[in-house]
Amino acid sequence: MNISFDPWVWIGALLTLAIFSFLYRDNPFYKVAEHIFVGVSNGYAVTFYYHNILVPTLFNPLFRGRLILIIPFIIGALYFTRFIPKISWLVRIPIGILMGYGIGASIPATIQAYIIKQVQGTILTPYNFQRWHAGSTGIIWSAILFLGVICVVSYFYFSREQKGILKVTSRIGIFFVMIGFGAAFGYTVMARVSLLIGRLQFILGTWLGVIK
Amino acid sequence: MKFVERMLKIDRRIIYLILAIVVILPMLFNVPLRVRVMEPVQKLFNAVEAIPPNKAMIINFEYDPRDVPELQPMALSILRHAFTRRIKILVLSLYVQPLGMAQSALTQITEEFNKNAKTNADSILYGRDYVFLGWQPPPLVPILGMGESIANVYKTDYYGNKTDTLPLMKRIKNYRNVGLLVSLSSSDVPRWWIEYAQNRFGLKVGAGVTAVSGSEFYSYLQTGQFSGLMVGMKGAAEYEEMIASELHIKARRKASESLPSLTYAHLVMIAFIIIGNIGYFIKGRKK
Amino acid sequence: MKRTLPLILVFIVGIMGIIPFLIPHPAVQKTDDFFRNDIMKIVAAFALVLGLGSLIRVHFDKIKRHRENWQYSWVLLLTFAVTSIIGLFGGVAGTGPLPTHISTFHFDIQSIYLNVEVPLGSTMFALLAFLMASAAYRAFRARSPEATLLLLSAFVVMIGILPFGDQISHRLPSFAQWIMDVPNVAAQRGILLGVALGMLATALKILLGIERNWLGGGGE
Amino acid sequence: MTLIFLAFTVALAPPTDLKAYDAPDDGGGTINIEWQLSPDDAVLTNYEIYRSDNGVDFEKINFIGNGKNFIQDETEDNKQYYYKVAAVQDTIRAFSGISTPVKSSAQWIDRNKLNIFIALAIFGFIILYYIYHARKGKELYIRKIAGLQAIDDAVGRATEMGKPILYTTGIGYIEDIATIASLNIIGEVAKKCAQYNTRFINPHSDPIVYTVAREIVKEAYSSVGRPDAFDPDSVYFVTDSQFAYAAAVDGIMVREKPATNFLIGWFRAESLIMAETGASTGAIQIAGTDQVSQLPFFVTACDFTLIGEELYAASAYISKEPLLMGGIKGEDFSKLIIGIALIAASIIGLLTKFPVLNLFK
Repeated sequence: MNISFDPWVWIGALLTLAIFSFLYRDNPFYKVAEHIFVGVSNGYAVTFYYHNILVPTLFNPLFRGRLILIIPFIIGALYFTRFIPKISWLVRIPIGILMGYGIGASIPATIQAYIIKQVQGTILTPYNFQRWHAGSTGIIWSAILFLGVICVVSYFYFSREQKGILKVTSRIGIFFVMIGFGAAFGYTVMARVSLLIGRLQFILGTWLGVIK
Repeated sequence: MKFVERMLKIDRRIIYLILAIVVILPMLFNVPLRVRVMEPVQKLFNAVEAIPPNKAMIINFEYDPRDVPELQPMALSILRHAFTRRIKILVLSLYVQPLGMAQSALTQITEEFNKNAKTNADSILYGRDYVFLGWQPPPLVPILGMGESIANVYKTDYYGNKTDTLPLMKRIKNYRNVGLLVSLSSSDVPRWWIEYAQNRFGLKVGAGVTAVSGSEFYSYLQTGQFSGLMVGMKGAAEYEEMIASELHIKARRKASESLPSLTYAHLVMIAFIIIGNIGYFIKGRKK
Repeated sequence: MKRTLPLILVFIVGIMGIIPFLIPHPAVQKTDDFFRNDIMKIVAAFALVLGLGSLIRVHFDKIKRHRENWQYSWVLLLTFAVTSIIGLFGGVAGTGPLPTHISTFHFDIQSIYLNVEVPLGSTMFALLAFLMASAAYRAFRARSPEATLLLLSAFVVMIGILPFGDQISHRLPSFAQWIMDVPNVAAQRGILLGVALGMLATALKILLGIERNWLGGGGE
Repeated sequence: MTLIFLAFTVALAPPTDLKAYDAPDDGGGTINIEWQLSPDDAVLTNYEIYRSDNGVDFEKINFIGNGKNFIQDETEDNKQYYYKVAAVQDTIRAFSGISTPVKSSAQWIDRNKLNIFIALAIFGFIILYYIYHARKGKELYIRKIAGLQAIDDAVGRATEMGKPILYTTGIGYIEDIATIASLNIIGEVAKKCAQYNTRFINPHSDPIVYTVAREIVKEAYSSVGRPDAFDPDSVYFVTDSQFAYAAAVDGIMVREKPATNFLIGWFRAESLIMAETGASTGAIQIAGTDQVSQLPFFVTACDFTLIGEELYAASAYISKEPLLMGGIKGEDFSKLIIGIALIAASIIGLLTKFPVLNLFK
């Protein structure tokens, strides 16, 4: 039993306990921890945005005469029009720019990552069979995968009532989905418990020093 | 009936309490749990064994205090393995935070070995058996530069010695003298070693990663880009199992000691799921 | 005007977002670079002010009207103020004009981050170990075929990845892995394909101004 | 003496047929260099790459481990370069022949990406075609979506219990489609809250999403003729830190005890933290996200979950906007095409030697 004397360790430990106490019920300790968390994270955000974005990418270059940066400066400033009712609609300009660019850029990315790549991985070809490193059974696995994908997609067919063949396939589809979800859930448990063990080692070891 | 009702709605706090107990208790007694070693870890162990005597191993520490419970045990095992087999070690980080982790691991293991070393020959000496190269930003500079000359990238080591004066560095010039690189990381770094160091210089790469990031890395093992892989506490425990059974090293097995907590946590969840279902079925029949 | 101008902007900027994928030529890539690394970053950074404005107003209001738990709003506002001041004037590395250590005790922004935000964050994350347990207990009941499958596959995987699952049968771990690799991947792919088409449709609707909900109310 | 010298030079076989050419489909500034490995590859230290702009005096510009026969060199566009490669063993070098002169240049089209844009053209056309049709007032059928039926009852229930409704759009940005879909639903939920006069709580983790949501909710209240009922503090920003946000939402859930929690949008690991806390307060929970990794947790912890595309469908369905509904019909038709493509490609892949996978790089 050799307890820590580092004030930061104490702060970290007390905050940790405060969060855990929430599992029993909401209480003043949790409330304090929660409000500290929100306060500090916003303070850190302010620091980060100022020192790591505004200063290096806007102010410094601007004062070094990179006048083109006045454009983003003005666009950004338009956010503040929100507080001026008469011209508050101008706030749509910076929002529109961020959203438009983000969405535009996401279109090809989505098609590549979510459609083309997924289709490529599903097609039944000798190459895809070997990918399993499962020898002759590879073909069966690919076939199951193929069937599963088709059925799951059919579950998301909205513009027809789920009758007849569509009813069958979408039912199989939802079975695949449920198996997948269950597996993903079970697989995650170990990762989460590891995190818990990590926190407990901090409490019992670093702070209290009851375990080595 | 009353009892069945209770089976169906157990207060969550009871579940939490029991879970907490089964996780904490084993931590106090540190009884290691034996595991069967799975292929990914077996491969990594063999890869380390296969390092020829004239080549060194690079250990890349790339984790911060958050990941110590999962990754530090891996680091200790790898170091123990290397020093027992007299494999020369170079230690480095691509970022500054992990240096502390590396330092503490090195001190612990070197003391552990030198404690019962009698002659100069069988003790672990800095500069002869291992070198702590430290940190040299930006990340890509060392990853690529060490392909030509390690000493040029790290002019001085972590302690400020001129690298080329260290006896070990006279023999270990670049990746050609490196048998294996093991990257212990919770981030993307193991991928970089493959993309740059392996694709360009054919460097063998192994990795130890956290359970959270584990699933992303399995594919690299399948394609053979990783010579071996440790995932989470279980992976670390398996490696501890290897050095205990193969090299007969008697040492703390921190990861294996966490396994009981992991296992019991799973079992508790499973138990409660079963209880819930039993209650559900009995009730179903009653209706 | 108040609606058309933003809509036109969205369309133009959207196209600017798409083409760099197809055209590697520097003429295009360099403009895209400037757009992404300068304009976007800066514009996004300014937005934080809107958020903080709201946060501060809400909590001062709470304090003023003595709403329930108003005392804690002081905690929030104070920690926020202190952290910001230390961060802004103490500098990222604690090298700013404001002194950030008393003898050996450092309270620069990084130490605050590492010793306050990180423990809080990882503890919230660790709560999941408990929450998964209660969620599983409540939800994993064999009510329907679907629920049963959910329950069973969770079971197999949970046991399969444990050392003790391996003692039951050497097949179990590989079976668990199989579930992860085949049915699980099939489900994810199926969902992703649908998601992708939905994203594509929504994206097009936004860029073409068919979907203009985001403009909110006010002024034609 | 000369003998020994000769002995050295013949000792090592050089790499052969060296090819240097402008890297295709790139933004210029790169030349690809290829060669046949030296027969002595196994014993080499590495290969050294030499460059010259006049074909006479070469300088070493790069090197690469043995076993490798390809490297890229950064160059100035439209400037002529000559290359040669040496097989190196310690101090011994065996040079290949000199490459033909080559210039690097930028291309205007990346052909590897063409398939993406073909797909974009096809699907885009289909979707827009159906939207256009819908505009002509064609009646479109969309099957029931469980989560949606629930929304009405949810608000009603809250009113009866005199409890508020909590709505979170997750931690996504405004350009995340899931966020946008969520913002379509939030308007409708807000309208109902305005009608039933139910308190509406809407904390945010992104300042821009917050700004937009605020406008939408405000609009919703005035659209049902109760602008006065809109409480400006009901829509507010908390923090952009993932877990701090989760902590705050948890706090709201246990203190305000909402009758219904809507968790609809873009989520990461905090999804279960919020969903399970909400469940513990006995609230009805309606979740929806396109984040496949988080769906398992929503499905376990919530009463209704909009899975992936259902979320988008919902946002169109709920607004009853024919234009938005048209999109869904288009998506369905696109699914048919994907299915057909999968089957066709598989048949080709199974029966022929045609490298069908390369169509989907």
